[in-house]
Amino acid sequence: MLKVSDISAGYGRTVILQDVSIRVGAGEVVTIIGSNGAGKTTLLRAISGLVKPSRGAITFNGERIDTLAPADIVGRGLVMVPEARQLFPVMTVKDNVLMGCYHPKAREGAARRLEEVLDIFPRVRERLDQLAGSLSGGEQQMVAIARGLMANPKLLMLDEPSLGLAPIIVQQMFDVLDRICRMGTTVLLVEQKAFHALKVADRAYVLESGHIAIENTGPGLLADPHIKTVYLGI
Amino acid sequence: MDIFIQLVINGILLGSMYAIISVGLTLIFGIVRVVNFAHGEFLMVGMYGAYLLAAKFGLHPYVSAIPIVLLLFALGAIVQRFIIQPLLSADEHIQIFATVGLSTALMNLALMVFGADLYSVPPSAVQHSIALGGFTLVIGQVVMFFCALALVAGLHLFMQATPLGRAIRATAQNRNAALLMGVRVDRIYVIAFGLGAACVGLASALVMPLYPVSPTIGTYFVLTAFVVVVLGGMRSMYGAFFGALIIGVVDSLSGYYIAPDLKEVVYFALFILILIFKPTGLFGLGRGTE
Amino acid sequence: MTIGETSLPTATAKRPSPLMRLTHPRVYCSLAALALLLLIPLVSGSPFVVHVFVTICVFAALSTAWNIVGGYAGQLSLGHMVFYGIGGYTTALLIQHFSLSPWLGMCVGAALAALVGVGIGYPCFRLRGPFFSLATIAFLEVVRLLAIHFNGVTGGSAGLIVPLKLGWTWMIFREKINYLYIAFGLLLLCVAVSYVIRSSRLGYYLTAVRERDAAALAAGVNNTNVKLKAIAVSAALTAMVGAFHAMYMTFLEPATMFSLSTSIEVAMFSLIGGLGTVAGPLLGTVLVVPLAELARGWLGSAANGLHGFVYGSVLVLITLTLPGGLVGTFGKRFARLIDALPGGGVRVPDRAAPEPAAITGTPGEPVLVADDLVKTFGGLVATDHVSLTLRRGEILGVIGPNGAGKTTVFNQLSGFLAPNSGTVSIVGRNGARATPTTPDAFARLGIGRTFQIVQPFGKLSVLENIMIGAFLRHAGVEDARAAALRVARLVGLEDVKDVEAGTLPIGGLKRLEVARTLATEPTILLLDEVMAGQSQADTQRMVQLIRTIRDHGVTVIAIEHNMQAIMSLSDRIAVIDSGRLIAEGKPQDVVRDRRVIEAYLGEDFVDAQGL
Amino acid sequence: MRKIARAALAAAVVLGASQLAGLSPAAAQQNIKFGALYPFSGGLALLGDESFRGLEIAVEERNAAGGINGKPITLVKGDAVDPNQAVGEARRLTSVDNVSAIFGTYSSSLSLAATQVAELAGVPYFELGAVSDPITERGFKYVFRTNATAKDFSVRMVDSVAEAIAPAQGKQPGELKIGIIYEDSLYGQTMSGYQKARAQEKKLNVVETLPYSAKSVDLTPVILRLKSANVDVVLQTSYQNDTVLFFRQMKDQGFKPKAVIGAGGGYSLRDTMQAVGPENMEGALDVDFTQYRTNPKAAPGIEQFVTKYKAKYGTDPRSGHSLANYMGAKVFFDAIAAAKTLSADAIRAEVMKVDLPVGSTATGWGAKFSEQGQNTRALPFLMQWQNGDLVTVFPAEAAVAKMKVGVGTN
Repeated sequence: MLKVSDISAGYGRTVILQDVSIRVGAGEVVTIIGSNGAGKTTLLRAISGLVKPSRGAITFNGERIDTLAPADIVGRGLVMVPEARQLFPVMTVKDNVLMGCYHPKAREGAARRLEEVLDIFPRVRERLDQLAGSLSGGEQQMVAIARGLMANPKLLMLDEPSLGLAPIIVQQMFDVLDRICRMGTTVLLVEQKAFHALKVADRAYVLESGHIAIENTGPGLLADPHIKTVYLGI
Repeated sequence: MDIFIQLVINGILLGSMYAIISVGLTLIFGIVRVVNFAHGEFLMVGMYGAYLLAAKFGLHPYVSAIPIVLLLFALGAIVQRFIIQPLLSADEHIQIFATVGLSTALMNLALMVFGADLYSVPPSAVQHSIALGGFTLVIGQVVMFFCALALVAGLHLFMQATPLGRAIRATAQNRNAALLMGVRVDRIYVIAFGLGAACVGLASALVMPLYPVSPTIGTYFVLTAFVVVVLGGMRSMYGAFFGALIIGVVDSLSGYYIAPDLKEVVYFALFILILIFKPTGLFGLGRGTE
Repeated sequence: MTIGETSLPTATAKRPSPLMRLTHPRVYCSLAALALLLLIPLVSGSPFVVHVFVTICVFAALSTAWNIVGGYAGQLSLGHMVFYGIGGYTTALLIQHFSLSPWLGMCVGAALAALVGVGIGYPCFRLRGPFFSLATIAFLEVVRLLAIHFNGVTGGSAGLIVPLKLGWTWMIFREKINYLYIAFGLLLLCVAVSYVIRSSRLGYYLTAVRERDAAALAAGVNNTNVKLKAIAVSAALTAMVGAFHAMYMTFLEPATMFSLSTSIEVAMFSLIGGLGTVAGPLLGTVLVVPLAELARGWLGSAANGLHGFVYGSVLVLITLTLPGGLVGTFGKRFARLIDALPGGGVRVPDRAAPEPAAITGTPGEPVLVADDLVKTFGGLVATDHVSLTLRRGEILGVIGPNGAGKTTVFNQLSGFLAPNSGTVSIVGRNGARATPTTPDAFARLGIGRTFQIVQPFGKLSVLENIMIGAFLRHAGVEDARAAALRVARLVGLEDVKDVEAGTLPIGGLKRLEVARTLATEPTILLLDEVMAGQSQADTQRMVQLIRTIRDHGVTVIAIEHNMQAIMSLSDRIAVIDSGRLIAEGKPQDVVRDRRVIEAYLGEDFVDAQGL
Repeated sequence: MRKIARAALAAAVVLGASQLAGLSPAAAQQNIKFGALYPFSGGLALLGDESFRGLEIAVEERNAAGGINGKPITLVKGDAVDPNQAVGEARRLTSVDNVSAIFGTYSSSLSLAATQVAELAGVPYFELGAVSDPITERGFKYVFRTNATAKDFSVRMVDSVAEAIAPAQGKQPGELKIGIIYEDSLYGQTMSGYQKARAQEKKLNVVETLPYSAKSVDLTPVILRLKSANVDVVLQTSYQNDTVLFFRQMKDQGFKPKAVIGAGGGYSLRDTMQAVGPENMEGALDVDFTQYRTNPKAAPGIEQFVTKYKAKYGTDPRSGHSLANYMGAKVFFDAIAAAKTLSADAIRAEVMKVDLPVGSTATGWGAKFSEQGQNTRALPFLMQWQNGDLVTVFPAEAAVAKMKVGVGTN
């Protein structure tokens, strides 16, 4: 479904990613884990068109997308839930969620989808009229994911959804993610909390200093002692 | 006491004129994050437009408001697309120079085309005043007051209830996230700049029956508009609206009670104090409450 | 480079005398070009040409003075004529009331303007970009309106007429060429001051403050202070020019002395020539003023407003096509041409770096004590009762998952954030305990910090970046350069020392971050993820480097995600999660701590791998 | 746009060429070159240009009649927006173009700056329109002025209150409450200063003195101050914008003084009357340079001037500035012709000999110059807007109508 082939990308002359290749099949849940500064976020930004790769190609359902504008990529059904939630702080929760279906292609059936999404996130439903900036971190993350789902994604990309959340909230969040994955949405998840991420993943990549170090199935990687080295240096 | 009330009424009516101009300036700053030093010249362009339509086709400025608003929208959009857009990632001072240059160019262009003469439209009923309980109100200014209210209400509805309005607010609050929602941010900027200029277009059609137009007319209004925008918290159109009314009243009262030639000093001093001590504006609306 | 190194050991290579610098083509070419401003009118003998050149000199001087604030410090003042007016009015009033010579009035005006400049700058420097500009416009308008209103003092709009007393004492001449001498002298003064500032510590600091507030603070720069110095100097120079120009026109009125459009024009000359360069404002003026004069002669009467229209359009076009101005765009190419002339390219021999002050004190004594720090943002508790003690000579690693609040703690340890409650006390270089409050005060006491998101001064060279740090302990440019060079060698940036910092790859930028901090000769070094983005080999070098630094007596505290590196490097590890200090101890103990593993990998991981 | 640019370019080339041609000695011998220094651009451009037209007509007339001693006059324009430019243009005219004299300037601050240059260069400077008194009070040898000064204007305004308005109202001059309002730039401040002094001298009752910025968009505070002080007579010194604003807002606020006297400026312009509406401007008094509805018997040649003006520019004169410049230029041309040479001292000697009685020129003024170079026989007239026309009502010889009482529709 999504194929990233040998891309290099960075900011200005600073190269962050080097020859990275990943693929995500339809219906799959793929996880990318790696330490800070490894280039995970840059990879997602490159896929969603915010950073133009200097080399390589990205195709989605067989179509080259690395030359498209971000809006067109969203239009193809490739939607990203950005790191640190990035809500619109002085808009209501409802307006935030509705921004998800701003793209004309996502407006069809938006009302029905809104109900579905709010069923997944009852807390969001309760807070619809509050300003998004006034929510707690966990609630904000729920809103961010709800907003992403409103775009009717064929592939949903999540960038560190657990960032800055209390452990108990992290657990809830991954429960919800698990549900979403089981509903058949294709998911590309970037996480630092390796265990949670690997548990929901079909396949996983480990990104280290801008290149893919390991590729394995989720459970396979979970058992790989190399992760401990990466994470704990032992 | 009667005088005081009359002064306050005058101030509010005067303020509603500043409001329409300032709301436009606020839209541009709040969304595109560019201070448009050429805003006064947009007003001038609109007024000359209204004058020409009156002179050539005998249109009352209120009628020409529609073509003028469209014209100014186009002007704003063009300026954004071809001057501001290429400079968005440049230093702030480069943007300041660009709009200052644009202001100088437009002002002198008008001088070339129209000369320094003052032009006014033929007198009409809106210049008359009505008496209301012992106080006098100029019809044209009352119209302006209601237009200002309608403008703010209309923009409010547009911003709150339409997808495009939501997208504009979203862009103003978080450009990156808006991009990820499929918003074409560049296009939003063009629209926002156009809208800001269109507000000035409305203002120019309303101002035309009351003030004659000359190439330097913009400079009469623009510094006041900056004061209003800062007072209102820079990004809030509601703040700009109330800030304009306050400046109108301050203008009116200080002109009477202090000295007519010091009223600018009063509100410039107010401006400096607000910038220094309360940069979020009088109402603390300084964060993205567009 | 080789010249520098080979001549070092001989040590007989004297510092070049100021006179010797005259043989450098950049110097003699500039002087020759400047002299043309005097020679052309002298040769022509036409009073009109003299007037044009007086105007050029006046505006070039104004623009050069403006550039010290607008260019070097990046504070775009659009109300600079306020100082010009103060200079002019002070001089004229002193003549009128006390029969004081304008030369004296010029000095009084300059002093007054400097005071007013500080008075305007102090509250306004906190304003960003366009709002600073607007505030300066407002100040200009207020002063102009007051000058009109209090006509008893200033003569109001009717203006002041300077009595026509001829002679050098009164600065009024029948021979117009004398005006040119004075105008040229003022221009030389402005250019000289501008040049001296540019090539002194103040100039470097101004650039640093303009480009990166935070990084300048971390290098111990008192941001407000340097900007105030800049505006005081700029205001004083502007006032002197204003005083002269008033004498030249013999007539002062508020509309011209406090003119907004002239303020804009002066700024525009700098922009066209090149903001923040020594030659830019001069070049811009020399180019535009004669053009404008010609345009007025030819076009002004043909079509009203045409020259103003051309003016404005040129301004827009310059911003769109040459945002760096003439010097910024063509300067380097031109400089190379100049350097190819005889006498060019001779390098000043490197001088020996001054020894850094030795760090004294007992190893193991507490040098930094953070006591019960609490920091909240809105409802979020970012730092939750964290206490830390740093002992002299140790390396303390700080780890924790993303978003745990490590950098927030660092910001409190270096003065960038004030904790809601709790204190940070440090032992300064002199051994006394202190609790500073501002980042630059922390830096001066010996705290050096790097930023997780690198903060290079992109337009300066690598060496100049390091010099910004070195200036903290070495006020002289040559000393700072030498000290910076030593640090560059140590950190491994010597090969790229003349490269523009903005073009370095991320690894290089991280090392530059360390180098700049090291150059401040800290006793305590706070490193925030300096290994991120480094190659394996670079990481090894960095580990070595940190060890070397520690061996010089520096105490190190490092946030790091590269676990292998931090584990092997640290004497002690502190773990932060969700704003709390959850573990502290020897590396091998910490990584076995269940809470730590949970924090990193999730609690289930512990069970899954049976840890 | 492109058309304009091309036209401008063409004009530039032609002008440039003519300037170069002007430098050749052969051409210099045949023509007499005079500088015409006015604000042709910027905010003062309207009346600057109007003033220049008067000079231009005088030159054409003179050239048609054979020029000065057989040599035609050419004008070299100088455009100055601010004093620094005025200095520059005066330098250029005196040194590059080597003009024999400069005519100007409409604006006082420009004149003050430019005359300094001309004086030091020893080139005669003929001021035809700027009113600031100090221009001819600095002891300059070669600066001459035909028009009345600010002081003359102010005296006429204040005296009109005592001599014309009070009798018409059937009151003693001291009974009338006077309000002095003025825009706060050079023009207004100077005039109001003299008005205050004269009113004190005449023991008139000034109850309000209010300056305001000419860029004001709201004068109601001023009007309400006048209204609450029950002002009977308003003396206003204003430009056009603020005159329009004052009349409109005076009506809005229901302020009805017994008389309003303006000091030229915005009061004399037809545009002002049209913007305000003739019925609202009805009865407004105006002290200014001679305007066109003046008894031709008192101002011989005024009708011919209007005819020439219309023929050349296709419109009615926009204000009396052109006439004043026309008259002044003619006086000086005669003096220069009489001097035979173009030396400044010879010209000065001839100017000092000029002796024209009042009522012998197109403005109705006479001409007799003081040692300082000021024309002592320039009289500002009192005019009034009646039925959309500005008619002269005082002095009696020049009057074409009787003064009406009251302002506006009341």
